[in-house]
Amino acid sequence: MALLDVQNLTMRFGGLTAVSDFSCQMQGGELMGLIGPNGAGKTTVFNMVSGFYTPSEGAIVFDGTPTAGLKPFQVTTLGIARTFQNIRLWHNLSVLDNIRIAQHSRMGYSAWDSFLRTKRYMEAEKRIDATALELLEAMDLLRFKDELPKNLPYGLQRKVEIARAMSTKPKLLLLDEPAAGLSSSDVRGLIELVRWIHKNFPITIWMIEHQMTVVMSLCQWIKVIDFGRTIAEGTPEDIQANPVVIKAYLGDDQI
Amino acid sequence: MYLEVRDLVVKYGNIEALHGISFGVERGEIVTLIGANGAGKTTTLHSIMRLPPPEAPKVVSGDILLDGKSLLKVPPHDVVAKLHMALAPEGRHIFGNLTVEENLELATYARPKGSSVKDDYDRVYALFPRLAERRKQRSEQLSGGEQQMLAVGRALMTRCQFLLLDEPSMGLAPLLMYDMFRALKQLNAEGMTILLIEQNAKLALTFAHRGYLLDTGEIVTSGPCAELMHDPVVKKAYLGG
Amino acid sequence: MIQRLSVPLLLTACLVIAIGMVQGGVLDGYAQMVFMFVGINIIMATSLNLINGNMGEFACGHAGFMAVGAYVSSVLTVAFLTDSRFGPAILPESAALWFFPVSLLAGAAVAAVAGLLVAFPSFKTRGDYLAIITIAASYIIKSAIENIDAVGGARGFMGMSRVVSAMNSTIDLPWMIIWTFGSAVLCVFVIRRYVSSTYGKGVMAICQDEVAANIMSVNTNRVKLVTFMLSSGLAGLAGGLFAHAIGYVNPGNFTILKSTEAMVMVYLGGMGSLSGAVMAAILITFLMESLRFLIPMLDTALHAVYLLPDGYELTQVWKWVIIPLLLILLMMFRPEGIMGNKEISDVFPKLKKFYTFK
Amino acid sequence: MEIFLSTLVQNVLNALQWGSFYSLIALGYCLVYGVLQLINFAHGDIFMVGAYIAYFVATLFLGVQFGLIPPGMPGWMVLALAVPLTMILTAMVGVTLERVAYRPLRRKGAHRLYVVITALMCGLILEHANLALLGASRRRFPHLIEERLWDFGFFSVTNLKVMVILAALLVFIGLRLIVTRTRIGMAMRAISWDRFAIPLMGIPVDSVIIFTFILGSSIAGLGGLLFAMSYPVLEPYMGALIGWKAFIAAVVGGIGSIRGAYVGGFLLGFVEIMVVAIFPSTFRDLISFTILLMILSYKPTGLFGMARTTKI
Amino acid sequence: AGCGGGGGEKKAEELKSIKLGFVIPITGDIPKVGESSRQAAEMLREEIAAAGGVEVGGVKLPVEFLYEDNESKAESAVSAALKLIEQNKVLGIIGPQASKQAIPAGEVANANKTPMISPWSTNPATTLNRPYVFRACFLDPFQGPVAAKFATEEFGATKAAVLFDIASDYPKGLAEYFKKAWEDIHGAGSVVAFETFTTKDQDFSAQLTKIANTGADVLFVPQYYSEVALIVPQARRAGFDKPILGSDSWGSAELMSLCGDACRGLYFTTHYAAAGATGATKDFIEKFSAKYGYVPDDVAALTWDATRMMLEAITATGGLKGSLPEMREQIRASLASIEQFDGITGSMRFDAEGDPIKCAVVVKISDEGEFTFFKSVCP
Ligand SMILES: Nc1ncnc2c1ncn2[C@@H]1O[C@H](COP(=O)(O)OP(=O)(O)OP(=O)(O)O)[C@@H](O)[C@H]1O
Ligand SMILES: Nc1ncnc2c1ncn2[C@@H]1O[C@H](COP(=O)(O)OP(=O)(O)OP(=O)(O)O)[C@@H](O)[C@H]1O
Ligand SMILES: [Mg+2]
Ligand SMILES: [Mg+2]
Repeated sequence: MALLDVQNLTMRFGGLTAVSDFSCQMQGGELMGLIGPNGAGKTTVFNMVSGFYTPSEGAIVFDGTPTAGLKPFQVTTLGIARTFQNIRLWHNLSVLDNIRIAQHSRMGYSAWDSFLRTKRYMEAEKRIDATALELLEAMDLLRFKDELPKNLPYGLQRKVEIARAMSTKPKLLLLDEPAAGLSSSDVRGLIELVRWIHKNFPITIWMIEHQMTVVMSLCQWIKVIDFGRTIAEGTPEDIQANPVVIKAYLGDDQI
Repeated sequence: MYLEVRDLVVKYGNIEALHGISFGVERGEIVTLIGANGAGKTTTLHSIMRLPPPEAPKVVSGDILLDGKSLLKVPPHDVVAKLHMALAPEGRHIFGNLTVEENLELATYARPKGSSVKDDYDRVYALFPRLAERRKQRSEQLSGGEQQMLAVGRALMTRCQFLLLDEPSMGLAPLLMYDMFRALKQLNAEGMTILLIEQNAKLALTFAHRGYLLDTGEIVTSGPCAELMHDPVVKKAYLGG
Repeated sequence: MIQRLSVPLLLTACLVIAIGMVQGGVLDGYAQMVFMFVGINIIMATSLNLINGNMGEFACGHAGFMAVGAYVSSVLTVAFLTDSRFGPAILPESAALWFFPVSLLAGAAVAAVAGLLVAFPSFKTRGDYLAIITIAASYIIKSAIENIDAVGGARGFMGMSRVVSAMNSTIDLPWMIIWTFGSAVLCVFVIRRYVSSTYGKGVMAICQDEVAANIMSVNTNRVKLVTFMLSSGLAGLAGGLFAHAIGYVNPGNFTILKSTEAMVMVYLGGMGSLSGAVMAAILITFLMESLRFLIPMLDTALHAVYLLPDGYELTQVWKWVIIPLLLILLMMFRPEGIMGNKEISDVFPKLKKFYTFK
Repeated sequence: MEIFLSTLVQNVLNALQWGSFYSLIALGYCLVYGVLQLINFAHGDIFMVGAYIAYFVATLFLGVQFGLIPPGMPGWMVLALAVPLTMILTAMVGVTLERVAYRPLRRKGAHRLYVVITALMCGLILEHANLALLGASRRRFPHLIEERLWDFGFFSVTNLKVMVILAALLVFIGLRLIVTRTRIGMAMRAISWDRFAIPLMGIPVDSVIIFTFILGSSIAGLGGLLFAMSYPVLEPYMGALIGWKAFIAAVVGGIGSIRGAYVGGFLLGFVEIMVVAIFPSTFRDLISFTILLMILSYKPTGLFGMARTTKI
Repeated sequence: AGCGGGGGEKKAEELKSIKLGFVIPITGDIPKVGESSRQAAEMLREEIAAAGGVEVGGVKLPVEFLYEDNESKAESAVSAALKLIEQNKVLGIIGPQASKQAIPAGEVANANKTPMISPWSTNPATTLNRPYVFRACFLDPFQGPVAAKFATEEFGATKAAVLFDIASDYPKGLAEYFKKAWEDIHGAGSVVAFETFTTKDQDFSAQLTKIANTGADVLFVPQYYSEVALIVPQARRAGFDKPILGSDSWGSAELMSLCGDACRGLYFTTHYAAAGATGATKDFIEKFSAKYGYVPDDVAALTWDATRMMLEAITATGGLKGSLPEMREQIRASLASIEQFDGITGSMRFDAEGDPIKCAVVVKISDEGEFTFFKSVCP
């Protein structure tokens, strides 16, 4: 059974159709890319998958559960986590807190427990801290755990955002332009990071990206959409060679 | 020198972000600042435009001259309206509650309505057809890339002679990015001076005439792009060589 | 060791000293009343801070929930402990000792339920729209009470003082001081624990980016619900104390003015800073009272240096010119409030060695 | 039936007049809010100051005060003089507040709610300074135009009512044109979204803001004058409650939207009057605020408020 | 009480001056009330000072008046009263004026065994079971019926309408007693409209339109004069052309300056009539008008009376002895034992609760806008 099964998604905003009849399947374990011109509807697709938009038409089934009617936090609890095109960290909470809070779904205690500091609460908090620190350690962010994200350089903020997404223990990770605004060196770091995550966690990754170096070096399979429609898909090699894609998206890098 | 920055020291609160950098831009030149995240590129541009507090970084010492006249006295809106400089800021800063068209019109605030404005619209829409399609849409709903187009388009609408670009390619699809850079080359050929900040160092160095390499608030190397391309430091750190 | 015990010890010490001073007649009734107001205001400020500070909403109707708590607890105590319009006393005088706190909690509980009036709309509404909803809620509550003649309507409700004296006559201790102090401490502790838990940190997450919070698995609605109920419940607690301290309640006590007092304390203290809210509450309460003494002094002083014409006397009218003026100046110097969004322990990290506050 | 109809029409007229005042004040709130996201709680008191200014101007020209001008000037002429003068002077008050209280805070990058609280404090100062300087005795606003009552059989209107309603309408139209049609209006809207980028468009932020305060306060001044003519008893607190209510109206209409403020004002006016007309007036606040609460829960961004769709 | 204990020290002391505290609304909803009270008190103080003080036990002692603002808030009234009692060690308290503050403050004064006279609070609860609390005005239960009776006899009215502020307890109380009295005379349902508004409202058109349509013969408006000045003209505009009847809270010279012609020819029940007054009342009014430039309102007059009553009681003790609490006790005793007090608002006796038994006056507002004596109604 497929991990993610997206059937004929369509998204309309008043007049304009941002996404039309978009379908795709993921068995689990892939590292897939989603590219396309600006305004093609990539982010919208992610928004629908992560439950932020409810599609005008079509169905999304994740891990056997249809996500229709679920609130975003419920979808996340199912195991879909994402990052944002423009960083959306909680900028006035420490990095550690950012990671902690993202574990709300696995908190397992009520407000009363927090007032009364019950055993349940204590254990839960211990567990949460442990997970958070472990993750930061592994992603080599431990140094910054008490920093406020807003004071971190852009590259690190991206990294923290990915860490935050990871701390929800997702089965499917959606990355929306993770390399945007990163300097060349950071881009290389990012590529490594994504590889590492994909190798060390039982996880499926789906990313939107405009920097071909990233997409081509990471993704096993790439979907290209334009005006909300799938215009091509295939391995990096096919895509780079595909005249339709070149015409609509890649262009020729002559200045 | 058209624009000259003399050992500029800049602080945010009590954190010093620029430790006395100096560089210059000649009329009709394309100059690029490259450097890692947090190097101080945006800070440099903001200090030049001297945006109002609290956002603006504080210029502690040093001077910024345009045609030999100091900018430090000029209020920011005059820098744009009277001295014809324009900035497409990092993070877009478009006016989400206005339509695409209103965003563009606002950029012509300092000028009387008229035919010249009309031409500018045409120029921008020609460069970014997507904006023409979204003309009447509230700009907060634009996609990331579309917003970036709007930010650049808006800067062009001011009829500037000196254009400062902060990561204009951010979030743009490759095809469009190349189109944009071609268009900018064209404008430059028509006499517009450009100061470019770009993360994609290779692109920047192929595009610009001269470049400065900024690192944690200091300028480490500078020179014609052709040379920088082969500079070992730049190669190693920024060109993935 | 010190670290763990210091705070409890300190607090008990304070209480004991206070009681001693009262019994010794060092603290006269006026001083006691002022201290009670301080305690009540601390509860109001810290509980409102939860909404306006931590959640970043702009609630301007806190007094409404105070009113609910005040009326519920008063009606309970008066009905059960005294012969009143509700009939003869049901419990003996001595029962006041345990029944009073119970009724306080009951008031708080009902107030918490009243909090739903705001909590549910807050799922869909935010910012200034929610502000209006809070105002509306407080007006609704006030107007509702005015229309209940069983509790005196606009003529107010009294008899609580007999309850208090019942407590005093059973065991001669300054019970109102004790309960006010206790409630204030309790309130601060509960809030502190809540906001320092992962659960409660969800509130800050919502404040800074609700969308992200929701997508990052925070059940925003539940968190909001809990937070609003906690906040309004504590306001209800304050109300109960207020009613019994003054011995008389009237819907007119709980107007928008009362709410704004609490708001001012929150923002003066610094949004989201618990210790800030406490300080501001103390500061403002004392400021308001001290002007009773300062203004006459100021008057004589100004006359002494001939800044005022002999005919003119600087009356208490100026109090409400001076207070806002001072507050404005304070905000000019500290545009983020006394403490910003920090706590004492952040400002003086060394203190951490000597106490934990959890 | 006859009675019922006339009552209805009469009440509609009452509601229109009362709503006009809410609208006038709400428009001021909305302007400032629309630019600075600042709930200018002092606005209600600026309105009060406006009324007092109008009072002094009027009495001055009527020659009953200060004795600078000999009595005998006809009322309509006094009114004609009072309108512009009041508006100008009140505008000055508003601008002063902005310059001495709000701008410094903005410059320091204070959270908007701190400016809101400052506004609240400024309101208190205006009220009590007035109380302390002019004393607690209320003032009676002089008759400027003798009231004419036009009787249309089953209902009647006074010329004053008509004047007030028209004034509100004109102000509304004027503002709407400014905000939607002109560039400065566009700039005003833009500032509310992102003040940072405004100078990049070559727009002087501060002068736009000042302009806004001039508009808002002068309208409050006009409102104060008309109010004083319709309810001729002036006291320091007269602006407080109506100010809060008007703010409520502005928000229910959709804060930041001119149309919203205008309609919201009338909505509140109608709700208050009609509730009294239909239900026992004891329950007025209870019912009317419940209605407002329900409106907001049903339309979370007010009647005309633009829902700020977060695009992620 | 919540703030029991404390109290003055026990040692006997030599009395140097007579210290009285005033708890009055200088700021808040009804600043004018505070101002009038203060002005009346100041006038009295100066008079006494001129006379060389108050005679107590053979010696003339200077008086010292302390004014505290209660912001017309209950809590503020309480702390003000406590401050005066505990910190300033006053012998007695005058005020608070409005029942909202008088009730809680009375509680405090009573608990701390300090005599207090509220000049203006008409709510029975103020003095109920409080030996230390007195008042100078008659109560709603008395004034309500007086108004009802008068309207019936004078206008031959059978259907009455009432308009009052539901959020303020003085009008509410009075309105309810009036309704009760009226229905006792004319039977249930004879009060055809019982309309309300809330404090600080300025537009009453809806209520008045309603009233005008009920065909009531008389409208009873137990409101403060400032509101009356808005209500009466609006009532006329709404087409209500029957008589309008008021209560003692109309009794301010400002009424005419605010209300203008509309109020001429109306009646209201009150404590005294300014115009055509005689004796003490007359020269009080003259002095006051001379000093402050306007005819005193009922608050001023009642404050004057209350204060004089307190002072007379002090004189009557024939010398205060012992510690502060003892002195206060002596004052209370002598207050309670006053047989008859001839105030400028009429002569009054006190019942067990410390409430005055005095006649009410019905005042007609003449066409010259003067408050002329019309008739007096005694219990
Ligand atoms: N909430 C919305 N309301 C109206 N239109 C919207 C909304 N969200 C997106 N759109 C439109 O839908 C189209 C697709 O937007 P989307 O953000 O998915 O593009 P994208 O593929 O992510 O482009 P980019 O690569 O620039 O991020 C855009 O043209 C945008 O204008
Ligand atoms: N508003 C601010 N307050 C405090 N420090 C700041 C602020 N903005 C930037 N900084 C700091 O100044 C330094 C330079 O930042 P700047 O944004 O200029 O770097 P940059 O080269 O533009 O980086 P990027 O490539 O991510 O845009 C960084 O260390 C950053 O943390
Ligand atoms: Mg996108
Ligand atoms: Mg930058």
